[in-house]
Amino acid sequence: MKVYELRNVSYRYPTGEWALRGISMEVERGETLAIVGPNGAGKTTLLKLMDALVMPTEGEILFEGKLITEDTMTDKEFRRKVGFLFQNPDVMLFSATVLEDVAFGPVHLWGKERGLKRAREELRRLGIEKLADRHPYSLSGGEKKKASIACVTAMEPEVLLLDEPTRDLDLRNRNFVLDMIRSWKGERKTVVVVTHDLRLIRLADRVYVVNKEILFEGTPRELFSRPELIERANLDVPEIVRLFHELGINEIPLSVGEAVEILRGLLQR
Amino acid sequence: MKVYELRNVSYRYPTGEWALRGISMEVERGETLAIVGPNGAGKTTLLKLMDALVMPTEGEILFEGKLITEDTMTDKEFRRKVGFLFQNPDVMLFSATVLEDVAFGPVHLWGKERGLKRAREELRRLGIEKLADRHPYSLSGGEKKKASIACVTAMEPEVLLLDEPTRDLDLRNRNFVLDMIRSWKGERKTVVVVTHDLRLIRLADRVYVVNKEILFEGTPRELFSRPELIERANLDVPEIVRLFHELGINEIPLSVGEAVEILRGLLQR
Amino acid sequence: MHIPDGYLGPYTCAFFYLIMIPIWYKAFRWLKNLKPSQVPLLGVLTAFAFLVMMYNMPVPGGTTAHIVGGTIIAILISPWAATVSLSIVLLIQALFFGDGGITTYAANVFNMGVVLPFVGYYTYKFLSERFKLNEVISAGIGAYIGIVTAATVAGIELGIQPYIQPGYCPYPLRVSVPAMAIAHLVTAGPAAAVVTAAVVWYVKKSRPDLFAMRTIARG
Amino acid sequence: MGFLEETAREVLEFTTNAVFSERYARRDGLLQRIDPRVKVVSLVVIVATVVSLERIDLILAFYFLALALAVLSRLPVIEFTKRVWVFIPIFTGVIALPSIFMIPGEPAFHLFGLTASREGIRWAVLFTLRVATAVSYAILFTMTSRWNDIVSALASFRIPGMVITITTLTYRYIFLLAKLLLDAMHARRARLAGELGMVESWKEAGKHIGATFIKANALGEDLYYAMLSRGYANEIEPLREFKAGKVDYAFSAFTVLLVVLTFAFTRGLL
Repeated sequence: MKVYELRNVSYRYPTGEWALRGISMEVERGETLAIVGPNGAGKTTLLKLMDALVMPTEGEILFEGKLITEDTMTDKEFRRKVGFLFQNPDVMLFSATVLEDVAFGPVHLWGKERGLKRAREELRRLGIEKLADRHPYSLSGGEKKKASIACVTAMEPEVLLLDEPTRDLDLRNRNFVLDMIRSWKGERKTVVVVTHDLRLIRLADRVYVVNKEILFEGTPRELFSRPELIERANLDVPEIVRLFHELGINEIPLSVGEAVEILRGLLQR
Repeated sequence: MKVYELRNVSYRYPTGEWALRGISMEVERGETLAIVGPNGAGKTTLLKLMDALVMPTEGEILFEGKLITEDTMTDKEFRRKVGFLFQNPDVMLFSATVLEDVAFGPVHLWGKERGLKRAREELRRLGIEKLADRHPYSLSGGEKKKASIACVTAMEPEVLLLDEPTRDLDLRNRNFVLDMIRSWKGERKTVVVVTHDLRLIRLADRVYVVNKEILFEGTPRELFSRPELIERANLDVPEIVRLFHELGINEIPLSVGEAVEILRGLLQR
Repeated sequence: MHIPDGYLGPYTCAFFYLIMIPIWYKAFRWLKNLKPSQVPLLGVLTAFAFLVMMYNMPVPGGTTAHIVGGTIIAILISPWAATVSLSIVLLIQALFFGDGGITTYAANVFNMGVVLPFVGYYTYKFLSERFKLNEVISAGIGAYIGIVTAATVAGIELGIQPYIQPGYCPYPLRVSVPAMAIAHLVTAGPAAAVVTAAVVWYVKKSRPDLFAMRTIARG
Repeated sequence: MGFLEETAREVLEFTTNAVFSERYARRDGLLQRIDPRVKVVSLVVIVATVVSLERIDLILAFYFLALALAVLSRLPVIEFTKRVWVFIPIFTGVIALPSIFMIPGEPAFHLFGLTASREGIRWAVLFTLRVATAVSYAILFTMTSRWNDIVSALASFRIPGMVITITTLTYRYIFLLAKLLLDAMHARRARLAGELGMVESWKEAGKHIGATFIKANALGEDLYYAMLSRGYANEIEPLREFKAGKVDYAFSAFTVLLVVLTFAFTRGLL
């Protein structure tokens, strides 16, 4: 079943500039979808449109077959089902304590008592219960990211919209986020992720390359086999992919593990 | 000749927390030095200390053999010689137009007329003269980074302190910055760069791993040959390095080019 | 609370320009107390004050009601800083927004940049120091009294027009003062009180060191 | 949440207007060519004159002069007029209408048992037209001037450098903070099922404002370091230097003549 259906969607900034033009796109239930593209390509706007935070200038967006309208903005059911992880955790965290921030969504959904209970549970599940009483301002970058993830997952969303979730994180925290996404994938949640991170792209079932319009749609492997497209999308080609290209090997490895196997095979011959 | 000499330098935040403890470090004229470490390791503070923006709580810092004191803060000669590229370009661009921002430093150094001339020249040299009259608000991320580089280079510094210069940039803009650093290296300028970016680390002559204290000092190749250290520094091991580790190859390739040669050699045998 | 051009007669406008000259002189002199590091900060905080003032609600019979960041800046830095900030904010609003006016600029600065922060700040100081009242509550009450006083003063300025020279704001004091005061007593006043108290509470809880900054600034 | 969304919308409109202003300020028209110092002084003098006028015909003449200047400055007249009348606050109407019935005088017409007076109508027209004309000149000024020119002009009027510095920074960081505020509002909205109550929305606003304050504060600190690193010594000097040319003298003379003639006319000297 389709979770999202975008039909010829365009969005114009109040300044008159077009952020997106004629985007048609579908998101299947349970799939992990990566959206990639250069800076300023309208990717964040695309997520905001999907979360009914802004309305398209032209075209229409369907969520579970129903048209998204101004009313969707304040629709309880929609807000519970769809979670949005913003790129900058600072804009998500501004209560006096982390617990209050995490409880913000659940309390509005289920009332104070149940909401607070849910928030505590979620902090425990993510292993950050010790942050509950801390002020968001005093957290490190990685702690902020984890707290902002808890804000979203405390509402038990079925669809996750993630804006550059691994950006600005060091290795350990990046791994935490990647594991999180893997576990959502395992639970068959729908994940739409905007990213530059190659490790994340490799996790996706499908990739869209966007630069105001859609330039490509396909699997990560297909994407990496087309260097000209990667260049147009202003993406890094993964080093091991470049290595294979230069060695003239036709296969496209998606991970170091795959590359090791292929090369071992070749070296043994 | 030594440009910087840090002797047992410690820095404590106004909150009472230690940012750095007992740092001793030397920077030779003309070398490119990379400083790496996890989030919150005090790397930015280290650059601020080197730029005489904050004073060490303990220990002393010598610049060209002279002790840095409170007076250095407003010393024109020092300000001209040392340029600091901040991570966030928004704090470097504070005027109504890019030209005025780029001219800010030169005008303080050489007066209005010569300063403005220098600023225009620098914008032309970087190929961004068309941005001169633009308001910083209307620039893209890459344009902001280029404009802030011009702000620094317009002062013709001999020492460049760079805080995560490639962060948040897409491929094309990252390449621009890398080329910039390569050209400074070519001109024998002294470059101290704080970074997570592996491509940048490979450009360095020497690397310090810092996490409140110094954990390692050596060449990039030495660093990449010690996975336990890389993990402690919370860094990504480059994919090709990991590939070579797993294939049991003893050499450490620093670029895709090197890796191609080594593997070609092995495959032909 | 912004009084547009054409609401106040030429005499009233000139009068407030004359009043404001020594006040501006004093405020600009006060700026010299700022450390170099506090000048950029005040620039950013003025931008902040501008944003806080963006929200306007029309008030029947008066002009507009909105929260004014004056008391917040007065409490967090100094009432003189608020005067400088609000002078800049009102200038930008008058030039770019048509919010407020050019002839009425001085009167607007007097109401929102002098009366409001000073009344708000000294109410807060009086309550928290003499009565040992909780700082957060004092700040809320200060903001409330500050904004209502400023609105009343604006009401008086508008209300005396028919007595000075007809043809400008037509309503006498008995109409204009209650119109401005009541609007702020019941709408903008409570909003300003809650918002100011929340900000002070929030800053105290999350960055107590910023409260320490005040003593430096007043130096 | 309505409060915050309203604020965000206003902020967006502001930035849009600012961008538009710059666009017209770059055109090659009459007022764009005039030295901003001359323009600032002329603006103040003309608006003060308009405000002190009591004759509808004279104000109307000034209004048409503003339209003529708009045409000579290559501003789109329709948009210019629209902006003037949109900017005339709704409450001008709210004030003007009842006074038609409240000001005593010769009855003009009756409505719902109320009597409108000729004096009342005359007053309402005078008042509204005066406000509109004053606003027209202010908008004429903003649409034809660039922000840094305005600031440079202020600097040449002996306003202390520190105030100029703060003004420059204010203008720059309004945009940045507005963007943060907008994002924070979106992030809240994304997790808000339903609507907030009024007091709750004020508290939310307080937190937003508190968080924005702290961010503004952190930004101010970093900004200081970035400025210090490039030789900052307490002031940002505006770079623009002006040289008054023929157009400027002509325009100054025109303004003076206009004002003198107007006063001579109203005082019965002509």
